[in-house]
Amino acid sequence: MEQSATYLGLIPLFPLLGAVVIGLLHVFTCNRYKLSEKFYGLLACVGPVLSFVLALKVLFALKALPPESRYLTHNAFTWFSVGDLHINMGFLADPLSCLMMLFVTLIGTLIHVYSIGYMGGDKNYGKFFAYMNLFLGSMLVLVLGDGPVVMFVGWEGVGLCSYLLIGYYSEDRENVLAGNKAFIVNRIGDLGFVLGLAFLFWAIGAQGFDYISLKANVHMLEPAIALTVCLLLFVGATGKSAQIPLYVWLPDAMAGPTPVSALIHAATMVTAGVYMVARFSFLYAHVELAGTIIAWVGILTALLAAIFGMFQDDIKKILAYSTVSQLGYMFAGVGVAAYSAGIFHVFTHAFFKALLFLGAGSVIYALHHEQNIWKMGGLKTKMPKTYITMVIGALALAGCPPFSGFFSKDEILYSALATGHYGIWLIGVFVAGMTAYYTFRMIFVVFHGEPRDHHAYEHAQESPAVMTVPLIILAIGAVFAGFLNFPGVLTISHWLEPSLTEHHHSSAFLQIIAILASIAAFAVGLKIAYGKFGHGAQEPEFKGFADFAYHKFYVDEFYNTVIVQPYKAIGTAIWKTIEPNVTDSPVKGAARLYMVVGAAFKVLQVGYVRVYAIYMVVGLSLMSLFLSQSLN
Amino acid sequence: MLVNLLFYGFAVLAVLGAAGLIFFRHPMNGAMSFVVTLVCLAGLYALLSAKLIFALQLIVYAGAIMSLIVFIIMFLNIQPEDLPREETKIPYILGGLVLVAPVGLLLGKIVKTMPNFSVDLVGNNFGGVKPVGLVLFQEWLVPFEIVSILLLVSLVGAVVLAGKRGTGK
Amino acid sequence: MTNDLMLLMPLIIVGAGAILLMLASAYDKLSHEIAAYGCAGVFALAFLVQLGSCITGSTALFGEVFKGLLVVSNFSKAAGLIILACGFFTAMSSQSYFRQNTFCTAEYYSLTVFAASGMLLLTMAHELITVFIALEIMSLAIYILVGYDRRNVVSSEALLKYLLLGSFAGGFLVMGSALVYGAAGSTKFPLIGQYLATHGFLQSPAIIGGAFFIMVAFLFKAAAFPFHAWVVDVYDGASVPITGYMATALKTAIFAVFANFLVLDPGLHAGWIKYLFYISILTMFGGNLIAIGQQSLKRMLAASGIVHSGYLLIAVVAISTKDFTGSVIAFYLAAYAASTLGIFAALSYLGGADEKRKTFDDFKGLAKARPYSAAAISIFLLSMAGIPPTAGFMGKFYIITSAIDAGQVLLAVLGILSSIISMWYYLRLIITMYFYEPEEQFNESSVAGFAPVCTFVLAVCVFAISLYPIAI
Amino acid sequence: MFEHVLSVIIFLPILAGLLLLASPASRMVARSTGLFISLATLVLSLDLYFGFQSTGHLEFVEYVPWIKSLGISYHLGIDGISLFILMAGSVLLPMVYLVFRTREKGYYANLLIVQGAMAGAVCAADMVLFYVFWEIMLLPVFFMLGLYGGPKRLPATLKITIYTIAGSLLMLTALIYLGVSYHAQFNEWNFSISEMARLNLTGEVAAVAFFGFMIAFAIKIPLFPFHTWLPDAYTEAPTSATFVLSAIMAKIGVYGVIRFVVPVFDETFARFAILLAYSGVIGMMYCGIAAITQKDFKRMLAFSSASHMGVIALGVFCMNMQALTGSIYQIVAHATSTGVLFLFAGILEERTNTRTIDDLGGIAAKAPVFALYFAIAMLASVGLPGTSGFIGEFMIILGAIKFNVVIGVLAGTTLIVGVCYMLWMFQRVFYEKTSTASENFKDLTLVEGLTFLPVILLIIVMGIYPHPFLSKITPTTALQFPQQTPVVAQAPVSNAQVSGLTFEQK
Amino acid sequence: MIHNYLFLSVILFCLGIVGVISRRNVFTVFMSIELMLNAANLAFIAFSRVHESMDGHVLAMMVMAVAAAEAALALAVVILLHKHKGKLDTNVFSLLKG
Repeated sequence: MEQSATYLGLIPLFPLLGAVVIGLLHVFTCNRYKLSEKFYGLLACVGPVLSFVLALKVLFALKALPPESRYLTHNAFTWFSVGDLHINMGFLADPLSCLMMLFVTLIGTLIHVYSIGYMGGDKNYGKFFAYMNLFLGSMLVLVLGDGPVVMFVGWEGVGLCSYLLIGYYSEDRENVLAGNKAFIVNRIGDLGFVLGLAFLFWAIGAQGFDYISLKANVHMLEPAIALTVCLLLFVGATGKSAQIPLYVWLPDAMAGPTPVSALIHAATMVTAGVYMVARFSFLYAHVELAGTIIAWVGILTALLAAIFGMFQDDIKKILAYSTVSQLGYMFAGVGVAAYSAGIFHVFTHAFFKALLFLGAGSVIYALHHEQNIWKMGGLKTKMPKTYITMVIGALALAGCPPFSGFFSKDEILYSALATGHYGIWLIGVFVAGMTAYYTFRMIFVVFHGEPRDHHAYEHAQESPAVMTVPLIILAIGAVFAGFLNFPGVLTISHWLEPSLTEHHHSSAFLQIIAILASIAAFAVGLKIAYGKFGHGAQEPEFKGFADFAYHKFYVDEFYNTVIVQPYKAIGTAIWKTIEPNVTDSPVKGAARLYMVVGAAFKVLQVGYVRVYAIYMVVGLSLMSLFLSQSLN
Repeated sequence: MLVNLLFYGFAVLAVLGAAGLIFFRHPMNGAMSFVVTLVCLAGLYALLSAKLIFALQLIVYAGAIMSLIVFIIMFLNIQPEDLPREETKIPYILGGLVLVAPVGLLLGKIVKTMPNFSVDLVGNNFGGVKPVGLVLFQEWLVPFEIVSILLLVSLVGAVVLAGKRGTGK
Repeated sequence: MTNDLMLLMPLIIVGAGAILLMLASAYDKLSHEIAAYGCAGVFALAFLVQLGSCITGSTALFGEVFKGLLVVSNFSKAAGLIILACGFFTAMSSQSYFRQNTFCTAEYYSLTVFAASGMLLLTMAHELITVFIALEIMSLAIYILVGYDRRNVVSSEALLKYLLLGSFAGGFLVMGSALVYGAAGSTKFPLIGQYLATHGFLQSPAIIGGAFFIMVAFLFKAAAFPFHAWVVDVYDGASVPITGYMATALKTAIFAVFANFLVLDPGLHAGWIKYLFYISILTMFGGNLIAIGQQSLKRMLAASGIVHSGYLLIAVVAISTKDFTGSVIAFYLAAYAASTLGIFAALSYLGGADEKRKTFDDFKGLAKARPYSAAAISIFLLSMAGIPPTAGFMGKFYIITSAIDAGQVLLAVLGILSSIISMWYYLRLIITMYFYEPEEQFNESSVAGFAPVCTFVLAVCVFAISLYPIAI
Repeated sequence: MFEHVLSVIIFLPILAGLLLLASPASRMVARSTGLFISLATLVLSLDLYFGFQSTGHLEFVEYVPWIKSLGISYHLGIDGISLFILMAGSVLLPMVYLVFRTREKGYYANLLIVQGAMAGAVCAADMVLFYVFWEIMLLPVFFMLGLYGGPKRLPATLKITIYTIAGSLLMLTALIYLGVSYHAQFNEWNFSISEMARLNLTGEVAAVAFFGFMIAFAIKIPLFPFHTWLPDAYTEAPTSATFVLSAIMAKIGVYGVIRFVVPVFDETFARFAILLAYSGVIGMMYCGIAAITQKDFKRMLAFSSASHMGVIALGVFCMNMQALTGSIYQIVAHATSTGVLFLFAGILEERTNTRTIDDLGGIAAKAPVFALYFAIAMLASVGLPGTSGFIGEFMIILGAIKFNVVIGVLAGTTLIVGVCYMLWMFQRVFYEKTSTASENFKDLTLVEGLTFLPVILLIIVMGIYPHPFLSKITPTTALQFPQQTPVVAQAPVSNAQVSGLTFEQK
Repeated sequence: MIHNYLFLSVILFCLGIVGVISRRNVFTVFMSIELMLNAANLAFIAFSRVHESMDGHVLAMMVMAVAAAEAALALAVVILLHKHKGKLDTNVFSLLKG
């Protein structure tokens, strides 16, 4: 049986319309006269709020349905249909997408509100909100799409928005370059995604290329193709969700405005990869190998990012690396087939990471766009609301019980342990400690100790309510989101069951071990951090390994010299050297030969009548030679 | 027998005359030796019992045409220094012979393939004026007529090219 | 009988007209303008009569009258039409030409007509000596026309070269006919055909040799490869209208008689295909390579004329001896004649006094000064290059089609290659005319005359011929 | 919908152009005439579009015998493939008259002629007729390039002209060969394209003829080794000539492949398809990589256009329905995106008097509307979902994977290659600090804005709701591959496909 | 023996050709061409003797007529050239070349 719900289509439509309206308004007015910021702000918030409301409607509609058939679909129109390829612009709401949709719209709304304050006085105010709305719309398309191709639309759409927003301050080249980097790296991932789709289609796509049909036909898939498809799709995920080896764009992406970092590069877009893997759980569940690879990639990313995070001095970079690291956790989770755990971490992470970013944003706002933590300090008295909320966020991130992060991270580590991936578990625990360390390093340096830059300190003040209120709401989320999966209470994993293919392990003993290990890791990390930075510390100069880590193992430089520069060099070589001298040489050679032979023949026309007669006789006698051969 | 003797005599003279035409430096000498060739050819025509042609050869060729040529040569009274200095004449002639050899061989081959029989004088008036005239005016009227056009053209040509002319109106 | 007379009427008109003009030119009062009109009139009249007889479509062998020495076939009629048209346009463009070149007397036009009469005879002749005499009539007239500018040493030189080599080739023709006569006992095409039918071509060496020498003569006149060297110089030395006349009418006549001779026996044709194959290839490429380096327009056109002879030889190779219509050859000749005459007509009024504009560079920026003339010239060039929708394209199309149809795929491909090569020097003129700034104003407004009219009429013809290919 | 609408669409512009050339009309007159005529053509072809029944066979057929003895006829008709190329021409060309003012009479006249000729080439259902229009197409370009082109125009002109004519003459031979072999096999002369499919051609001569066609089209498209005329020509040509070349004429090359090569030389084609596909892919990467370091944005667009054409051609060579449909769709998409980008480049050049990327910058701030339009066109050309560029590219990649995995993967890289140079160019031209050259850059005027609006909207509509367009194409493409069932969503996947795929895996 | 006549005509013909291609004197060249024609004539007469038909004679007459006509023209040309250059050297006249 099938449930159709027309309003599904509206959920992404509202923000998209908002984007169009705002965008056009901005484009056509910006150079003549400015519309008021309030107007833009309100207009911008309409879309997200409406979508959120509809998302709640979907939630209740789903709850009304029996678990085994708990999904809603809406088939807007036939998108394109060629031969066997038949693709609808269709939307599917099941528990998974409903959950994603809920927090995406919720956090989206909050961040829109926050931006109204944060972006105050920016000259391209309208443009910003147009992009934000566009992003939200594309994200919702990604989440709601009823098939991989529709998902890909959102997938690329959010990529575009992140490009536009990273390069939002387009005057200086660095930002735009960061945007290019993000988009191109994402494109590399998308290549994998598209190829994966292609293989999937030719294998089992002919009966309909949406999740439901695919799920029905997945058994027809040969193992070889299944593995190929899984890995290719995961390549897509690594691009979007900043995993090894394609994580490099995310730290640079911090060039964008802070709300953008919070919404796109922490809470929502970067988790799309995890969502995708969970979406294809019916596929991944059958391919052990793929899962293991994903898990290892994830956990190694977590480790690497944590190492980098420990040595950053830009507040947003620290958070960026922590995001990468957390994403690593999520992939470790889905990798070990604990999809609900992964999604749960996505969910909680969305709250506390958005919270942290917005907090950081408010700090930066207060210090007039100062981002270096070694220029901050002692702000806790100046901006208490920010301080408290950020500490909550930090605790959640560091995985301190009973904050949300603890539950979700523990769930992942536990499933790793339960499925026998001990290595992953160990690294996970270790990284948890590091997480605690760099998180509180940041907190201590920024808020405790003595102010380092007094001038900035003087002018620093608490941000306006329009910015702090979202902080508070998110803080509440960060505290309590974890209980949504508390054994006994209605659990998210239980809620997600209809749309995921997984089986739960229950071993109280392992559970205990996991919990203890995480708590211990947290405690150790916090302790070290407090010891080093608790009472204020001066900016350390790094040496040895630290310096190496401070420079992020020179990965960017490596990519630059190994890929980017050669690529450009080849480009130059082609049109400067190869094109004229190799590819075109036959043509040129022909032309030259032509002229030379022409000149040669000109010489034969000597102009002596006797010579012409001789030509004739030569021809004559040659022919008569042949003839006398042919005679008798 | 006499016929053969005559033939060989004429043939050798004709070839010699032709050779002389090619070799002599001054056109006058060449013309003279060419006349020899023409006369010999007339004799050969006679041996082939072509009476009318024999006469025509002597009158038209050896008579009219050659005297015209000789007259022009005299008229232009060419001094030896006007003549081209052909130091490379001999090599050219030899090279020419080599070059022409294949043509000659081809023709020779062709001739060999033809039926061969002795030619003795045909008694009845073969090749006489009357029969040839009959053939000419019965069978070959068209060429005869158009030859007149040809002569007309050459007449005009001679006038136009060599004659006096005021510049065009 | 009267009908047969009608068929000969064009020839008679031309001959009579020639003689009349000759006589009339004796009077000093007769200005050459009037002679030009007279000449054009003769051609026009003959053309119309020929057209009429074409429409009636009757043919005659003149068995009893001329003993089959002259035969009027549809092919000969078509060729005759082309020749007469060429004559007409030549006369008209000469009329403009001689407004800025002063060596004309009335005989010029009578000789033009004489040449035409020779050509007409050539198209009808079915007997070797008649062919020889007709050829000589044509050639002698043309010799004189080539050297008509007596004060101009260059044209005298051209005359010398053409005369010497021409009569040299004539010698071969005579020797060839002698051999054929020796074998077949007659020089009439039908009788030769009978002889070959009974004995077979390859079994009669004398005919092989004779045909060989005869073809050498024809190939010489048609400017095929080893015998082509004279063309460029002679065309260069001759005056513009005569060059056009030679390039078109003479070529038409020669190819007509060539085809007539070759088709008299399938064995004969088949025997020569092998040689004609190579000759046509060499002709096309040799002509192209000569044309590339030329600076003078006339020389370039002369060389391109060689190339077109190559294409025509392809057609000759591809003609089918049974049910021979010669339509392909005729059509190509018509197309080629239209465009070539067009260019020479244009040159004869753009050339300036004493042909002061010779080279490509002299025509820089013509399009700016005389846009319509430039457009017409470009049309002719494109037609020669074989770009649709011009007549040249259709002609080339038919030739390639017939070649492939006759199984000569390689020949067709090579023909196409050579026309690729030829593209450059045609385009070069267009580029010079259009893409450069004019260095002078081409303002010989005094010499309008009829040449411009001819140019545009021919430009129209170029399209008309292609759009209604009645020939096939 | 009256009789002979195709003839009118073809000959109205041609005659108008010739009249303009012959008449001493002023610039203004010429421009307005051109605008009027092209708009009239647009109306007619819209009429045509909506009257199109999408039967998959030729429609609006006109048949007049031309040369009976050879079975050559004046035979017109359009099907799903030709319809879209025709429409692209009719829709896009009017813009040129609106956008570029300061040009001479001959410029507009040539534009008209080329428009008509292209329409003719697309509509022709007889090989000879096709060839005639195919050649006529070139002449106006030749004159526009030579007369109104940039400083280094002459070599470029010669190169493109001789290159193209060489190709098409080879095609002529091949085409005649087809006609003759038809005569040989069915003992009657016929040159109509549809009939040629009945021929069964084998052996080396067939292969030669195949390459005769293929080279001609490869030069026009241009495929990889034959593209060397393109950068110079596109760069030196006046903008609208470049536009015509890239937006429509190149497509006619692809059209030729679909129309002649695929149906007629089926097995020969199958033999060489892999080779051709590689040349398409290599061309895509080669030109795409060459584009990235271009200093001159027009030249960069030229390379990018070549790169896209590689992909489009690839779609044809993959010999399955998705790829073919994709490339036909991509033809239109590319015409609307890259073609329009060329026009924008022309506007940039007109207003800043420079084509050097580094001299520009910060235009987005100066001219938001222009930037928006440009961005949309650019995103379409990099194949962003939601724009017209995505659909075709996606289907081509899909088909390529089916055809051959390696080629499929390489074809996928177009996603990356394209984005690299485009974003970099966009950054340097539109973002960053405002440079002196773009200091006083005027935004699009209202007229220009409205002129481009339809196309920009078309880009988006074709990306979001392509079904109506595709449904006109698919019947024809389905006929090209009878073994594949046309639009049926639930067609069971044959094991052959899957096993074939796994085979390619090993 | 008829062959001898034919061989003789062949030899004369070839000598004519040699004369044409090896000499630069205009007169000599002309007379060589005449020689070729005469060789052809000899062949005609011989063949007509073979066939016992008099067509050959007529043909020979025609050839003579043509030869005469050519000669007339040729001499006119010679005079013309002599007016120009005062030379009889064919190589003098090589302005047209290339």
